[in-house]
Amino acid sequence: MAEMWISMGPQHPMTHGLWTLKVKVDGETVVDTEPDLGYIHRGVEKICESRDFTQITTYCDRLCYASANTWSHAYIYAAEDLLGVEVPERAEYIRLVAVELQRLASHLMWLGAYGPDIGNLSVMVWCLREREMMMDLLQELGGSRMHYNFPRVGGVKRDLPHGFAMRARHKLSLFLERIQEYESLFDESTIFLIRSQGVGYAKPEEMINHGVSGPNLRAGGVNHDIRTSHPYSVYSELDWSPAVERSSIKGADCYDRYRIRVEEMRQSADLVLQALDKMPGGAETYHEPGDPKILAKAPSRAPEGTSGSHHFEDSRGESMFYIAGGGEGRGKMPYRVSIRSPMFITIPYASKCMIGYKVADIPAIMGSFDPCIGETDR
Amino acid sequence: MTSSDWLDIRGWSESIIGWSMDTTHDLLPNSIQNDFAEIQPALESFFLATVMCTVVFAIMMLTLMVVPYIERKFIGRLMDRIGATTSLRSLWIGEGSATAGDWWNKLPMGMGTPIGFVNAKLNQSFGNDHPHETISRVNNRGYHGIWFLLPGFFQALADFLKFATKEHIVPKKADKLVFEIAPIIIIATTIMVYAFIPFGPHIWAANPDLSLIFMMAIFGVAPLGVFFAGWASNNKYTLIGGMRSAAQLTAYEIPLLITVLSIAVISGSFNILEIVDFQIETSNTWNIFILPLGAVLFLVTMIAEVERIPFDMPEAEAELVEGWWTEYGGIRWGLMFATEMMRAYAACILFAMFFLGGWEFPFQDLLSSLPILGGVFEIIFTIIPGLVWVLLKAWLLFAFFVWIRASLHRIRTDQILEFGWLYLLPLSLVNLVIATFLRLEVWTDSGWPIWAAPVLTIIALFFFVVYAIDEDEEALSQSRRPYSTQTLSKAYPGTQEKQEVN
Amino acid sequence: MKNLEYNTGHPHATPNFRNLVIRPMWITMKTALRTIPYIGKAKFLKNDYHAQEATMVDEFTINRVGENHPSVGQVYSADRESSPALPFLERPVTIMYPYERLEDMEPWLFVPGNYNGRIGIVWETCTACKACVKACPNDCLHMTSETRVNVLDTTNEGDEWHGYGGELETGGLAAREKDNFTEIETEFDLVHAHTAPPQQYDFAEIIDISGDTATVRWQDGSGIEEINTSDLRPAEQDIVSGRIDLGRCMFCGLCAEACPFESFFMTNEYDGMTGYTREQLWMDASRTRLLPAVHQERVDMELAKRAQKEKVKREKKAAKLEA
Amino acid sequence: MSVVSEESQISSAEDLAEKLDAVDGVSSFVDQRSNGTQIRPVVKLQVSSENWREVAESLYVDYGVDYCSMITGIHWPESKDKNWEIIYHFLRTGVKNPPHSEGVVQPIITNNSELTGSDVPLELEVTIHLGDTRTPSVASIQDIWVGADWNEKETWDLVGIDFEGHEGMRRVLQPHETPKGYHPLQKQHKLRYHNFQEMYDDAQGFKRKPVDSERVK
Repeated sequence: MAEMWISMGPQHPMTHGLWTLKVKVDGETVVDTEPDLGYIHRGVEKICESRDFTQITTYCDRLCYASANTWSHAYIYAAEDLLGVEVPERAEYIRLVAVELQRLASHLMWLGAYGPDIGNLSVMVWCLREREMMMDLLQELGGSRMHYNFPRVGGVKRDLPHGFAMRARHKLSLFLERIQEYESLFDESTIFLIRSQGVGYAKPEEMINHGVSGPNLRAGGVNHDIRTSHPYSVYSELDWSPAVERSSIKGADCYDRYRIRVEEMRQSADLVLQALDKMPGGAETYHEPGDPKILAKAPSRAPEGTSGSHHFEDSRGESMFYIAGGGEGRGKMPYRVSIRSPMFITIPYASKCMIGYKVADIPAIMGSFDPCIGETDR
Repeated sequence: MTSSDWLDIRGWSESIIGWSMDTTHDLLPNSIQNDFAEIQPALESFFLATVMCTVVFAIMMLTLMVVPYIERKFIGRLMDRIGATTSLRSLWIGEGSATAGDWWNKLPMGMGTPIGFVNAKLNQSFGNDHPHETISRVNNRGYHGIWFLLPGFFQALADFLKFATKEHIVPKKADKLVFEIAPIIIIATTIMVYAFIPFGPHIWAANPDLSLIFMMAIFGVAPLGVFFAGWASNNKYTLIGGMRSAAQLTAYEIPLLITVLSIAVISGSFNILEIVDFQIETSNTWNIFILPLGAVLFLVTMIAEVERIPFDMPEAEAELVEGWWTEYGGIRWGLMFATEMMRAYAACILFAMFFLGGWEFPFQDLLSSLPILGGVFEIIFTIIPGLVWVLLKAWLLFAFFVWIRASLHRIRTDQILEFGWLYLLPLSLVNLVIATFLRLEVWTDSGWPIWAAPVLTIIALFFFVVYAIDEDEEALSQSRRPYSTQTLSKAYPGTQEKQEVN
Repeated sequence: MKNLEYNTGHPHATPNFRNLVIRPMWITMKTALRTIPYIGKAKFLKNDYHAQEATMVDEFTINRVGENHPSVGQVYSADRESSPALPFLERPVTIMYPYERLEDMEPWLFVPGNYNGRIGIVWETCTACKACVKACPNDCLHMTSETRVNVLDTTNEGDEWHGYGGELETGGLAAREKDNFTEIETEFDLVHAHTAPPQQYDFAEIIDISGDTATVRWQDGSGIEEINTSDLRPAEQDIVSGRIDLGRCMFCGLCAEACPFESFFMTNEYDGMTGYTREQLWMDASRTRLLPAVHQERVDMELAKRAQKEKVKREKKAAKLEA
Repeated sequence: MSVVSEESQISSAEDLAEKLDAVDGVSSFVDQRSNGTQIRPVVKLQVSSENWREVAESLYVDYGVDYCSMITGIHWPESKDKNWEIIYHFLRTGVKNPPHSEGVVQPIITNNSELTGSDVPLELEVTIHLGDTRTPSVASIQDIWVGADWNEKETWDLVGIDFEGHEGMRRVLQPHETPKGYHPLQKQHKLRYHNFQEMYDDAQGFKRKPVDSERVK
């Protein structure tokens, strides 16, 4: 068969969102790829220029529909850097709980979407069943199901609710056992192994140069995690170390990227349980919203010439905010908000990774990189 | 020596038609009676064939409705997802305090009162009598809809009605003639397959001597239609889907036919009825105990042939949207979907015929010959016609198909072909050799020797267990995985990889 | 600290025959068997962790929702449900909205003041300071003028903070609480009713006041009536917060946080906010009005605060007059 | 604890800043950024646009800055000294390529808290100022850090800063048929629908204006 271009997307099951992957195929073999993004570009960076620092949190929630909390927290840390706020320790622990629960929910969503990518629908339903527990916990914290608007400049919106620790411990201990079932359906399934092992090699040195980060990078045996190498929050107080996959000589394949996320799920659950135990003041106590123990006073204006930035370990890689102060209303609004989206950088690389494999491998490779188009297009 | 039961539909129709023909003959004026007598046998066989085709088709279509029902219900349990089926109750969900749960109160003239009464009784006796409204509704769930109609059973019918009312769209640049012909080929040949499938000892439409050959030949026509459909749609996805379908079905047709040949060798006949009779009457042993390897091969190749997960590459929705039928819509899509189900159903019935003794209950003879209970069993087996056992076996096998679908992932194209050509083809040849050996050397005129079935079954189970506990001890001890797959030929070093090597 | 451990894959992750069918098919079969009566109770299917029984409802929630709430006392599993009469039949929880509602199953998700439902405003305490309008990131809130009774006037004779409100004036507005209002109020369920809350008062224009009797014209058109002033309380036509464009609302709750008075709340109502046109998503002020009884405690707080202020003011004035 | 210690990061940052300050056309210092509770050092570089290409090469080759995180362009139409500002964020991950034996990668098992010298992960922030020009442009670093490729595309697409030597520049987030010279993050483009009255006087003719919009504040 002659070579031909196939346009996968913007409406295609492989894309996990709205974008187009143009694939040049020779028979069943992929010869060339060309990603095309921007279908849901909402101009968040521009909108943020006319919103004050509290209001922007709401928009940052909506950057990613699978992982809202990590994005609003990434923004909040940059805003705190800009405004020079010191956050109470209890608030940092509560944030850690919220972020790690969100990471769990996001990875579960990924695993759930990866199953149908390679033909198994059961995993989807199983993962969404467990994700529901995480969503319930996050809803207790933030009050909404998907877009929580939870962090505030200087702290968090609300303390851990009554009974939250009890329910979180119960649900997480259940979840930690449940992971074994996913492993039975994935790791102990020959068809999954031959579909994922040896497919979509990504070399660690290439990935660093291409700006790929997060679980995708750690799958290649690179011990690089923003939480440990550029520490923020209270990760240093907890007993943990990032999971790193031992990949093959050719680089990380889809199986490595699957493994690393399963390990991260275990770690996130563990981190939440640790944080609940170590929380200053105890996880059971409750402070009213606005209490100085959970919310520090913050200035509302940033003068011109100031800037704030923060690297953040999102569930998909390194997210980053850069905020320049001194916008409208004598610095009440930022002059410029710039967002680094991990998937925006990763998608071109992932598209390169699939050259030389089969058409059937496209969803397997693309899905293993966990694309989220909400944050990619901003 | 043929097996038989009381549900002699063929015999009944034969006698009714014969009687009516005779009556017609007598009623006719004397002058043309002789002429009529000449064509009477031909007319009789024509009417008989028509009636039997209708009966078989009706049985097939009615029992086919169970198949999607099994799929939906069983996969719901496998996937841990049991919720409301929204077929009929979703029409009206209620307003304010009135909900669709009390739909019977809306019927005129109090016709729904008995339903409400029974429902209330059921709720009371099954613990749904909770003081709080919503919690009681939770417990109420099973009886909430139209409980006596099996919730969700008529979803297939509703779907069909929906498809039937949809607009028929042909893509502008499609090859219109072929686009229209392709579904006809697929649907017609699939329905034709059922002409040769017996649902019972006396429920079959046609029974030529070589019905097995005839049926497998027709079974193999559908891939042609699939390829037509994929090509005519003028869409890259359908094209790839059609190519994959052609490649895959060719690769699996050959082992399938060789396996079927081994059945014929074992049973000594190319006639399906005789194959079943061989198991029930002649050998008294189901073929699965004699040819376990053949049963596995037949199952695997049939799953591939009917394009179900893990072999559903031609319509892999993750990469090809819907594969070769992406461009079809409306009733054509609906009928082709029904055809998929029909082919799967036919595969299940054929497995029951070839390996599971057709219309015989497991160990029927053994159970009947038990000292005291034997009489009871005898009565049961006499009362229940063979049709029931055939259908139960087929549905159970379909549940197995569904189980496989929920558990396994989809295999890649090259791996499917590799598996087909490198494993299934040699194995089917081995199976044929075994079957020939058994038939020539082991078979005696009185039947299989007493040791044959147990020994062969135990050997198969032994191999199964040996492979099932197969562990890579080295990998386990090193606690690390092998870094590449263990397929025989590396189909995916990729062009990029090659360039680097060069 | 833990040793830095590197993930080396699942020990059984080998493409062999055991993993070809046996493991994945066994694990799905286990899941299916768990949903079957009697068999599902077997230990080897449960892995000791399925349907762990635990009490999920905490004491705070029990106090809030009352002992009679369906969730209280339920031995609950995070992922399973079973009925008392068919305890062997466990199945995954699917809340069949709208037949069932989440607030009955998991009331701790719906803590007033935390759940981000649609907005609700207690008009009585609103001062039209526009803090909510400014806080709204999407400009979906608007101020609108409505007839209302000030929180200081809501008190009855003999209440602690009675007497700090306004006075009846000729040409002004007066309000009379409806006779059967307590009944209406108890029947009204904010979360389930998707209509405007019932009116607490009948409003009237005061034509004349002579001694203890006032001549009023009722605004509902029932004519002119002479009525004892002790039955009336002053009302006012005032700008209050409250009209919302739901098509723009993100349910972020920033407006409720911005409110400096105990006036602005996010309610627990999460449905009934639909329409066939965009115009229908304009929610009128009467829909967003909250009865003070819904947040009685906090309205009382606000009343006390303002009455205290008023008291100090009046005392100062009196002192000035004396001086 | 396996996280990088604050002291080692600060000393390493000061080390690097000292070295970089000596480079031609670069002024470098260590800035303190906070992240809620901790202080985190950032090596800030002010580079002139002429020297940028050489500095970038030496950053990659000599100083082990291996990871390009983000490129931000800012338009300052009213500022005197800088009309255009380009900010690069780099990371020195300090990660060596893991060695492999027996066909399997053997990751370098490092304890982050014990890292010293050039292994310590560092953040770098490079600022380039451009004067008043209608065609702002700097040298591309696409071929040094491939990760900068799409970042540069995005910066051009949204802010309008061109990168000399960038291959395959195209619109990434905006539609391909966007008019030439339209870059929405430049400050002359204002948000529509910013205030209430404007919001409902929409030109698209949705007629969403409420009947009493005059009365509503």
